[in-house]
Order: sequence, then C-alpha cells, then structure tokens
Amino acid sequence: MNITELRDHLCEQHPDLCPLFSIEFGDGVLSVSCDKLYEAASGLRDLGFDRLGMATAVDRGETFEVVYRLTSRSMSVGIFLKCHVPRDAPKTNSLFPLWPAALWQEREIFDMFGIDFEGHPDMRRILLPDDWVGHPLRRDYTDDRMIRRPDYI
Amino acid sequence: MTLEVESRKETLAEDGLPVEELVVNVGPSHPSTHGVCRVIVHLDGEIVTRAEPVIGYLHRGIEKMCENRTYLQVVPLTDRLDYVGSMYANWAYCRAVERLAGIRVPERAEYLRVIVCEMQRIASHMMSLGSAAADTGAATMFIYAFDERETIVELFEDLCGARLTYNYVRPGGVSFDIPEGWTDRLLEFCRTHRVALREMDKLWFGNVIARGRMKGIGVLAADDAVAWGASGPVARGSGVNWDLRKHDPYSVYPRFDFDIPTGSAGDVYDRARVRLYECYESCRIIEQAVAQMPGGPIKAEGLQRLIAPRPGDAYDHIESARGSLGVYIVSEGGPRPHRVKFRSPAFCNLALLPLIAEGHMLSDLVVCLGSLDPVFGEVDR
Amino acid sequence: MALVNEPRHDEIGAPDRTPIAVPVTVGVTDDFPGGIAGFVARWRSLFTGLRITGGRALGPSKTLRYPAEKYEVSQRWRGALRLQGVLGKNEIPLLREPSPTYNAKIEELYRTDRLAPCMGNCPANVDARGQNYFMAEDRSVEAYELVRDRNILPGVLGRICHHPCETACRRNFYDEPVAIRPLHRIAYEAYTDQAPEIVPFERTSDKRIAIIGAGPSALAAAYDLMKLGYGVTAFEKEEKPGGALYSGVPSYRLPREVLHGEIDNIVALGLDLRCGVEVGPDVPIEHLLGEYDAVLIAVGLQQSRILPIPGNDSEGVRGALEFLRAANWRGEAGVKGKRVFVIGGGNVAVDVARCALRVGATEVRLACLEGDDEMPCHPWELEEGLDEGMIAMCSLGPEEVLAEDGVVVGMRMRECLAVFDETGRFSPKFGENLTDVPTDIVVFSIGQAPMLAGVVAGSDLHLTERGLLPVDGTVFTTDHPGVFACGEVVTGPGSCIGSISTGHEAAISIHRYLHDESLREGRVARPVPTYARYAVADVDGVEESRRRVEMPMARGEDRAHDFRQVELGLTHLEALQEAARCLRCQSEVCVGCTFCARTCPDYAIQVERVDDPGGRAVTRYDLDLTKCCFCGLCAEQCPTDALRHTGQYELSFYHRDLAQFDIDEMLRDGDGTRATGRDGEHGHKVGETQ
Amino acid sequence: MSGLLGGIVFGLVGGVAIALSTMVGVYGERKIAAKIQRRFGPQETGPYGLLQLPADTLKMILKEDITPRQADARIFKIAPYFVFVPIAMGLVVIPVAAGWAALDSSIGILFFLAVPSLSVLGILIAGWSSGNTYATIGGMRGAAQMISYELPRTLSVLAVVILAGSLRPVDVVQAWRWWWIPLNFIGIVVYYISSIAELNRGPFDIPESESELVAGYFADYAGIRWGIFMMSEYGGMLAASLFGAAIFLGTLTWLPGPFGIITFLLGTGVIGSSMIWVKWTFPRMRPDQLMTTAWKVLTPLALVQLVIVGVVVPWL
Repeated sequence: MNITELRDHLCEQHPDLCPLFSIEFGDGVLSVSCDKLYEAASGLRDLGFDRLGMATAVDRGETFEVVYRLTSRSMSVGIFLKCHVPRDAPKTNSLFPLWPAALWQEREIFDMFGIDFEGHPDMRRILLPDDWVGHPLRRDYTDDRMIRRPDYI
Repeated sequence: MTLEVESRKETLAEDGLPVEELVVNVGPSHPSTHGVCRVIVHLDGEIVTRAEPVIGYLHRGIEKMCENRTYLQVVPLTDRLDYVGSMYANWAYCRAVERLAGIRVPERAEYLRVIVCEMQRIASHMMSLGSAAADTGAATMFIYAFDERETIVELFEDLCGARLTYNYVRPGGVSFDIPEGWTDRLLEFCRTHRVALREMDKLWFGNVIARGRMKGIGVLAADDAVAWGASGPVARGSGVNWDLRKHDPYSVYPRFDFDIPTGSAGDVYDRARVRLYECYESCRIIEQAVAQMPGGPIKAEGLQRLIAPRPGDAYDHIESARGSLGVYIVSEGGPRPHRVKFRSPAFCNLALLPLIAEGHMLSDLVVCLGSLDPVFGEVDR
Repeated sequence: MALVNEPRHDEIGAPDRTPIAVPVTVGVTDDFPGGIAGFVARWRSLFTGLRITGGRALGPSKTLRYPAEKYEVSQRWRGALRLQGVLGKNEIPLLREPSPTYNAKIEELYRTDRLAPCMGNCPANVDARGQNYFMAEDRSVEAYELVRDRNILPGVLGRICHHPCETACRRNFYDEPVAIRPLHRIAYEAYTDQAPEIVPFERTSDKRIAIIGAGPSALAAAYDLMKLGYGVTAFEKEEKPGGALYSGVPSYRLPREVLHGEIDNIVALGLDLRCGVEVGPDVPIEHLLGEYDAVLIAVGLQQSRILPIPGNDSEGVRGALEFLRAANWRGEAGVKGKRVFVIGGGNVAVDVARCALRVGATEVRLACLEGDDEMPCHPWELEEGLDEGMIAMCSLGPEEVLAEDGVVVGMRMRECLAVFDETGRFSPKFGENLTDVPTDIVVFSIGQAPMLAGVVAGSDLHLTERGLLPVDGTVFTTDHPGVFACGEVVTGPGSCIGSISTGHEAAISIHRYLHDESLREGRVARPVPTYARYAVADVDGVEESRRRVEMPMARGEDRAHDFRQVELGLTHLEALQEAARCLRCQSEVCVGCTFCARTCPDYAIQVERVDDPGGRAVTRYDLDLTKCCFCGLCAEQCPTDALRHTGQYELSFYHRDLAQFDIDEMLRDGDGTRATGRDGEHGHKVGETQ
Repeated sequence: MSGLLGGIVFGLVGGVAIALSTMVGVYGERKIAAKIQRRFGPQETGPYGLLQLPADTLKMILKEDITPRQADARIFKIAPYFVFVPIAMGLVVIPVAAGWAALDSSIGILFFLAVPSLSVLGILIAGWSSGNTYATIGGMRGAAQMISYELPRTLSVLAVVILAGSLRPVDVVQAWRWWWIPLNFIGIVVYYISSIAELNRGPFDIPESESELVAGYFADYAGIRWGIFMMSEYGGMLAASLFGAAIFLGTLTWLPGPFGIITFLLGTGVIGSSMIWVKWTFPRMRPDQLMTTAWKVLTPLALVQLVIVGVVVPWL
C-alpha cells in the first residue's frame, strides 16, 4: 500500500482524522492535538497499525513535537503521528496501553525532554542517572561540562 | 509483569523467620552483558523473579552531539552506535540524509552498500552466535564464529582501511571502490562460510547440551514481539514474518532472491538459529549482488561537501542485523541537523528482557540476554 | 544531473517500495526425535561435537605465526595523516611564514600537468588557477597575459563566457565557486589601465597564412600562429572585426569598446587585419590559395534558420541574426511600440528578447519547446531576462504564423509534451491544445546556418547538400590540402570559448601542416565538455568572508531600456579577495583552506594561516593524534590533495607530546616516522626528546 | 619417626608432583584448547612456550594477595587449603606401579572416594567468606554439585570393587582383566562424567561459571591463593585420571613388570587430554540439568552397572 492508498483508506475509516493527514517528504503524517493523541492512536491501531516503531520528540521552540512512527505489518506502510506539547507544561498521554513498546521509548523522551506521559507505569529516567539535572536534548540545555566546539561553519 | 519499582523485600517464611530476597547485580561490568549493561536480578533461590535492565552506562549523548555537527561529521559518530555493525548505522543515516537532501545514489554504490551490509550481517551474527555460545561456556564455538568474522573484517579492511568503524557509507555513495581481486576473495569466503556454517550448526545447534540450554528458554510470543516493537531475529524467532528487506524493500533488494528464516517457538534456540540461517541468505545475496553489480561511479556527482538540506524531517529505516534501524532527522535548514534520532533495534529488543527472563534460572538470564543480541553502543547511544 | 529537486528520490529498482508478494520463509525450529532414536541422537550429538573440534585440532592453524607470517596492512589502511611533502623538507619554513618565493614554488607546481578542474572543464583549458594566483598577488598584467594565452579575449570572455570553469570549481563542493569570469574582466581592466607596451610577436617564418573571418576562433588561430612566427592576414567581411561578437552579442553584455580594444591588442601583436574585404566577391579564394601557404576558413554562421510553417513569409517574420545586427548596429530594429514574439529557448533567443526590450518593444514573449527547467539557455541569462520584463512561455511549439493580408497578427502555438524521446534524442511530441498569441513581430531564433557558397566559389572545395563544409573534427582539415576550417562553421552554434578552442586546435594543425608533420599524432577529438549543474549551495550560516563576491548588477527595470552594461564589475579589492578564495586544486600543497579542520569530527586538526590574500601561507598545522579517529574525512575533503593517509604509523608513543603532530612532522617524507621510530635515526630522536 | 619422615618426604615429593602436574596440565590445556581453536597457544616464552607456565607461576606468587574488605578474612585466607589438601591427600592411595602404592591401605578406594570430597567444605567456605553474592551462589552450587555427584561416582567404582573383591587399590590392579572394560563399560562412562562434574570442570563448571558468576566461589581471590584453587583443579584432574587409568583401565598391567608405568602414564594422559577436549567442545549445563543428569541418568546407570556386575560375578 502506498501513501495515497493509505490516505484514502484512512479517510474512509476515520473521516475525523482525514483533514489532519498530510504527506511530507513522502511519508504520511497525522498531526493531532495532544489531547486527541490517544484517541487517534487507538484509531490507527484498530486500522491495522500494530507496531510502534519509534517514539521521539523534537524541540520546536515554544512546543515540543512528540513524534510516533507507527507501522502496519498487514498494509506494509508507515505513518507519523505527531502532536505538539507546550514547553511550559509538557504533558501528554502515554501510548503504553496500546503498544507496550512505548515503555522504554517514552521513558527516554521523559529523560531527554522532560515530557511527562500520563498513564505510563514507570516514568523514570532511563539513560541518564536518576539524579541528573535537566533534560539534555532540549535546545536550551546547558551544562558546565558541555564544550562548545569551534564555530567553523 | 509488575512494573512498579521495588527495593529488596523482606517476607516471612512459613516458619516465621524473615527471609530476604537475594538481589544480584549482574553488571555493569560482567562477562556476559555484552557491553556495559546492568541487570538487577531478584532471585528466589536460583529462579529469577524479576530482572530489571539498567542501561545508560555507555550513553555518550550522540544525539546531542549531532546537533552541534555538520551532516558529514555525524557519519563517524554513527560508526560508534552499533560498533558490531557499523555499516548499518552508516547506511541508515546516509539514507535519511539522502532523502532529506534529495541526493540520488549511483547504482554501483547501492550494490556496494548491499554487499557490505550483508557481509556486516554475517559478521554481526557471527559475533552474536559466538558470544551467545560463550555465555554458556562454549569458548570454542566462540572462536570458530570469530574466525568467520575475522575474514570479513579483513575484507573490510582491504575495502576501506578500517576493521571496526568503517565510515564507509557516506551521503551520496560510498567512500571507496572495491580493490582488485576483492570480489574473488569475497566469493571464496561465501563458499567456505557455508561449510563453516554447517559445521557450526552441528557443533552448536545439534548439541544436546546446547539444545538443553536454549530450548524453551526465554519464550517470546509472537503477539508480544509485535506489541513490544521487537524486530529482527528476535521477532522472526517468534514467527513474526517481518523483514524490511522484503516488506518495505529499499535499495536494490527487490532484485535479489532470498528467503526469510523464521522460527516458531520463539525461544532462545529459534532466535539464535534464525541468525545462523540468515547467514546463508546473506551469502546468497552477496553472490547475486556481485554477479549483478554494474560499473559506474560510486558517489553521486556534484555532491555538496557541506550538505545543507531544506527544512523538513525525514525518516528512513533499514534492516540491520538486530532489527529495523531507523534514523529520524529533523532539519531546520543550515548545515547542521536540528535533531537526529536513532531508533535502535537493540534498545527496543532489550526492553523485552524482563518479559522473557522471568521465571528462568540465573544461568538462563545471560542466555536470554545474549539471545536479544544487544550492542550497548546502540542501546545507550 | 546528479541532484534532483524532489525530496523523495526514487529507489533504484523499487520505485514504489511496494512489498514483495509473499515472502518465502525457512523454518528454523528443529528437535530431537522421541524414544530410543532420540536417546541415540542425543549421545551422537556429543560425539559429533567432539569429532568437529578434534578434526579442527588436527587441521592447520588459522592464526599467523608472529613475526614470520606477520599480517600485512592493507593498502587502504588508515594510518597517520601526512601532508604531501612536495616542497621538500628544506622548504618547511616556507609554509610557516609568508615568503616571496613560496608562491613562486607553487607557481612552478602549476606548470606541471596536474590540471585543476576549472582548467579541465574549460574547452580552451584557460589557466584559471594561475590567473587566480596572479590576481591574488595583485599581478594583474601577468594574469591577463596568462589568460590571454588560451582565451585570446579575456576582457570579452570575462563578460560573456558561460564559465564552465566555475561550474567545475572545486569550491562548489564547499560553498560557492570562485568568480573566475569576473576576474578575467578585472584582469583586462587592470591591463588597460596600466597599458604596458605591446611587443609584437617576432616573425620567424616567411610562411603566410590567410584567415577568412575575424571572429573569436579566427583570432585564436591568428594569435597562436603569430606566436609561432608566421605572418597572418585576416579578411573580415564587415567593417569592424569581431564576427559574432560584433554582430550578435548585444552591447549591454559586451561594450563595443572592450571588444575593439581587445582586438586592437591582437592587431598590435602583428596581425594584418583587413576589414571590409569579403572573400568570394572581393578576393576569390583561389587567389588566397595561390598567395598564402595555408588558408583557414573561420567565417562562422551568418544566416538564421526559419521554420517551414504556414505564414513564415509574412511581413514581420524575422531571423534572429538579422534582428540582432539591426539592434546592435543601428540601435533600432523597427519594433518600437510593437509586440515581439521570439521563438526559441537558446541563449540567442534570450539575447533577441532582451534586445527587443531595449529597442522599444512593448511586450516581449519568448516561447520554447522545452519546459522551464530544461531550457537550453543558461539559467542566469533567462533569469536576467525575466528580471527585465521578458515573458517566457515554455513547452510550446510553433504551429502557424497567423497573418492578415500578409502581415503578422499573431502566433499559434501547440502544446509540447516532451522534447526528447527515451533515448535522449530530439524528437518532440506534441499535444492537442493550441494557444493563440497576438503579436506584431515574430523572430525565429531556432538556429543558424553558415553561408559558404560565396566563399568557396571557384575553388575545388565542396559543400554538402545542406550547405555545410565537410571538416574533420579532430584536426580541422577540409578536403583541400592547405585549407582548414574552425569555429562555428565546424561545430555548429556553440559557445564562444568553444570556438576559441577550435581556433587553437586549427593553429596546431596548420603549424604541423607547414612542417610536414603528422597532423593526427597525439591528438584526439575533443569531447564537448559536459558538466553537472550543481545545486545552488545553501550558504546560510557560511561566514561572510568565505562567500563569493556578489557581482553588482544594474536594476532590472533600469537596465531594460538601454544598452548600458548590466554587470557593473567588481572593485579591485574585491577581486583580490575573490582570487584568494581559489583553492589551487591539485597543487598538492596545503593552502590552508581549513576544510580538513572544518570537517574533522573530532576537531583534531588546527590550521592557522596568514590571512593576507597575497601571501597565503600556513603558519600552523597541528594534528592531535590522540583525538584522531581515522575516519579519513579530512583527506577526502582536501581540495589540493595535499593531505593523505600513510601506512607508517603506530599509536604508541614514549611521550604524550609526540602524539601532537606539527607541520614538520606532517610534512615528513619517507618510511621512518617519529611515531613508528622504524628507522634508527628517528628511533634515536624519540630517545632524545625524553 | 620414620613414618613421620616418610610422610614429610612424601608430602614434599607429592607437593612437587602436584605443582608439576598442574603446570603440565595447564600447559596441555592451553595447547590443546589452542589446537582445537586453530591457534598456537603459548609459543613465545621459551621453546614451544614451555616456560610460560613457570613464568605464570612466578607471576602468581609475586602478585598481591588481596582480601576484599567485606570478606571474613581468616576463613577467606584459609579456604584454598581446605580445597587443596583433601585433593592432594587423595593421591597417596593411588597405585603408581603394579603392586605398589604410597599408602597401601586396605580401604584405599574408600579413602580415595571420601577424602577428596572434603574439598567441598573449602569451596563452601571460600564462597561464603568472600562476602560476594556471586561467590556465595557459586559455593552453594559447588556444594550441591559435588555432593550429588559423589553418588554415581561411588556406585561406579563399587562395580570394580565387586569384581576385584577388594577395597585395596593394589589388589584391584592385580586382579584386573581385559574383559572388565566391556563388562564395565557403563561404569567407566559414569565414572568419567561424574569425575569431571566432581572437579567442576566444563561442561559441569557451574560453580565457577565464568559467564554467569564471573568465577564463582573464587571470584575474589587473587595471586597465589587463586593459584591454589587452580592447582586443586588440576591436581584433582590428575588424581581422577590416575585412578581411572589404574582401576578401570588397568593400564599398569598392560605391559609386564615395571614397564606398566609407561602405559599407565599414557593412559592417564589420554584421560586427562580427553577431559580437556570435552571441556573445550561443550557448553556448560544449567544447575537443574546438572542435577537431573546426576540423579536421573548417571545414578540409575551406575545401578544398572552394579546389577550387571552383581549378576556376572557369581558366574565367574
């Protein structure tokens, strides 16, 4: 199944999600608001997206963009599920109940971005020590030990 | 399984005496953790009641480092992700960059990439099989597997000058063309490797003790494998027929005829044997690729040294030896990526350890861990 | 073209990434049989294992015996970095401090056969690298003379060339190409300012050569032949020399005083130029054949092609060359207040359109078969034309000239679906849609043809059916001995620099002919240089000092109505800075471009150089081997091939400082290195530093 | 007095013999393992790397003797000797020539089976006193394993005792007949396997299982104390090989008179080498599999052997 077929299929099954779907760089992207995230995700799971491939976040300035990449084995197609959480109150729903694969990946996002996932059973740091201060993948993170490399280019 | 954090718990035995649960700290420096992983193991006698992996000991902040580097400077960093299979991270990263920057790769380069990655698959599986054998004390099997790996590593050295961190796949192509006589040596290796594989199959997978150690251990149901995001031999060992080379074909893979080995029991044995059979398939792919390989350039012409793609994000994934390795790059313009995320298969597979190790003995814990084949450069990034 | 604009590129062999139908799988699960057979199989497996290990124990060892069978490092082993020691050990201090002889050393290296990409891609092999070097040293006269050697008319080409050199410039890979073409122009301007005395070439041979035409190729041949000591006479039909440069190139691109100044310089070198003499009517070619030892036909193309479509004989249908001549020479082409429709997508068509604007056309449209991304004209020309108000209509083929009472009233165009077929040959496919465009003047700019009938009349030279002169494309001979041809009459419409290159080649042929040498020995047909069109570099964040100097241009609406120059030119200082950006490719000498340091993922390389455009010198080159990860990116980035990996290397030092390589160490030649201490001398040195 | 002197002399000779056999064993193990793995093994120190072992011994002696902070120091330090001494004691009853043993005891076989087993105590206290979880688990495993394998081992030897009708090793050697080998085949296999298990060698090295417990009960030992554990292992291997070659294979009687010692030593070497071969071929078993093997496979097999012998003997 290619992207346009996926869009048609999605629009047929979930007309409410249809306007949120777009195609960027050849990948299907479903941008939702974060309070609808869980709903959209469970809709996608019912549609046949049985794998949560990747979960990550991107610092977009005012907001953090939480990105999930879902894959469907039956349809052989992938889709991005994105939502923006505000920087001052980074909180969204966990997709752990839908895909247990989110267990560690959301922990990593919490570790690196400080985004709190509600409904996640084990919201602790994963890669960094528990007493670490700050969330390093935020663009404004600074640390005494960080070395600013020569700004050549 | 339970997920809440528990400290050592004290319970009362039947006769009223306090009994303390034995907590063993396997790692972070331990022969069988394949790197620096720490597993907090709660033991009831020898039975593992709970195994909790603690990772991050090899966390070098590679994703953070990428933010401060140009696209080309990230390539050597990807070598250090999965140091057993550097080619994969190279390739996945380069694919994402190429997609983002709209670079078209010459056909010969694609073939070279396929060849080196299939060689890398053999090398990585040999490492995995060997060290999984060493986990159970079969040091000789370990050496035999490493003999095979050594041949590949030598071929890699002749190809690109490095034995471990190749930095071979670059955005737009590969760094070197094959030297003279190299393909002959490669084909000769494929021939001898099959013989060695059959021998290993008998020595290791046919052995009654090895089967006793692997059969029925660490069983992962197919549904769990999918839901927990397992990929690669871990998922295929459970019977999940999922291989990106077939199901989301990339590069020139559709031109090759190969099979996907899958297990049925989902135990350690099937996972390991899937790896063994994949080596046969890799040999087949290499032979076909060498026969089909066209001439021509190995690098895209007119490639900017300073790659500065347009704003946007791109995700690409390939089937590495450990599963689907994805790279997600967000560009906001300019010569440096805004964010690079490596979706490492080892990280996702390792999350399964508590699931599969529970209820087995301490000796099986290391076998389960070895069967997931984690490489901690990739887990911790 | 290597780069595509679509963000998602098609995979080779898997365009849509659709999964392969049903993947074949191999089951891996295996188990012992039950019962007695299983018992036997279990015990047997133990003995199988013992048999395998025992068998291997009896076989040969795989390990190599040290040191007798020492493993040999591969050719591509990534060892220590070295700078090429081209300058030699004794010259190391020259790399550290600006020295007057340092650049001379590099200049010497330039004279070797290591062609830089800019030289290689230029049809005439103009030494752009040498020019940049002289310009950076503020030696403009020498730069001019160096360029003129191959380029004949640097001042002219510095304005109109399509600069394949800049396309090939290595700097494209990093940020933006060096502005080689504008530097030609600066060199010319500096040369005219200083006006050095021109010493004519010494006449060493009594042989005389006649050249028919005085265009770029004729001048190139004349220059080379005069340099070789021959007497050269050029016959020009028009009143002024310059050929197509004079008649075809609009003066907003090429001021006539520049053209004539350049030609005057060549005349001053000893050229006997006779204008207003048309070979054929005035002087029969037979007369030339009798009078001169060799004749070179370089008459170019004088005739515009007009498509055989209905209405092409109406009033208001014009040919491009005639139109340009009228516009250039008289400043008036009879289009004032009229709408002009130009058919064609080449550079000439754009010139016509832009001229039409300047001579007072109210609306200028340009229609071509090709789509907007594949037009044959140079993109910058199109862009400048669009800036000035020209309207481009792409993917349209001419169907019919609409005329009323024999006067053009419009043009009917047919939609063009594809210009080239699958094999890349020109074979346009047309669609059904028709477009009518009202217009007053239609100018066909779809190609030119030579007018040779008059020239060859009375000789035994033959023309083909299409009026072309049969010429060998490698040595430029015709079928009459002693008669040669060059320029567009041979190659067809092309670039100015391409014509010049044929002039150089024809001069070699004439020289060899007059000395009875083999014409073909060591010569091959020059391929038409093809080059990839680089993507526009994204230079966001590239610091200002590294960027290309921007050519100041007159504003589009200002310049659109007169023939003043569009490109305003660089200042002297800008030119010096720009020339210093040249990377001096293939010189194998470190020029301190710092690309290695910029690309090093470990920041192990520190380069400092004198930041003076003239005295470029590397003062510090440090490699911290304790940081180096041997990725090889630096050596790959080096534009001059000065940096390379060597095999002699070991990461074992007696002293931590030894891992810091400075220039001396980086330049060290030969086998023994300080790091290995492999030979006695350097081993001793290790001891000394303790 | 002479008995004491003899004891001291024998102790010295025996100690040197064990040290030498350890060196030979380690050298042999390294060379055989290397051959199996297609390597060379030690080859740089001395001819054929023969001086590697003396060098290693020297290194071990010179190394710092570390006692972990949390260890019970006194017991920790003494534990290696508890392992080594019983195993060394077991050697005295083994006949080294036809009709001669250092200690020609009438209960020699019982002595050989009982005394070396006391090393389990050493393993237990070594594991416990280290104050280390791995070592504790290793010690527990070792104790369980050694005690379990006592049974099949003893039962397998019992068959020979029945055949010979004596517990005196010298008598057994003299009574040995070639057809004992086919008759006793199951017993030989059981003895061989349970000896390896008794020695904690691969594939039964679960107490020290390097990949799980790092080194098990001697994880925290360093220097010469660690060397003594090694010596006990190789000494035990020597003892088991000598005993097997003498009692089960009767190699002392294969050649007449004193020449029997040649075949005896050869037989010992073959058994020892085969133990090395087995160790470097097979993976390690799991503790429960080990117990299953001991109780559900080897013990019944040994009992079967006993029955066979018991049925045959009256017919002799």
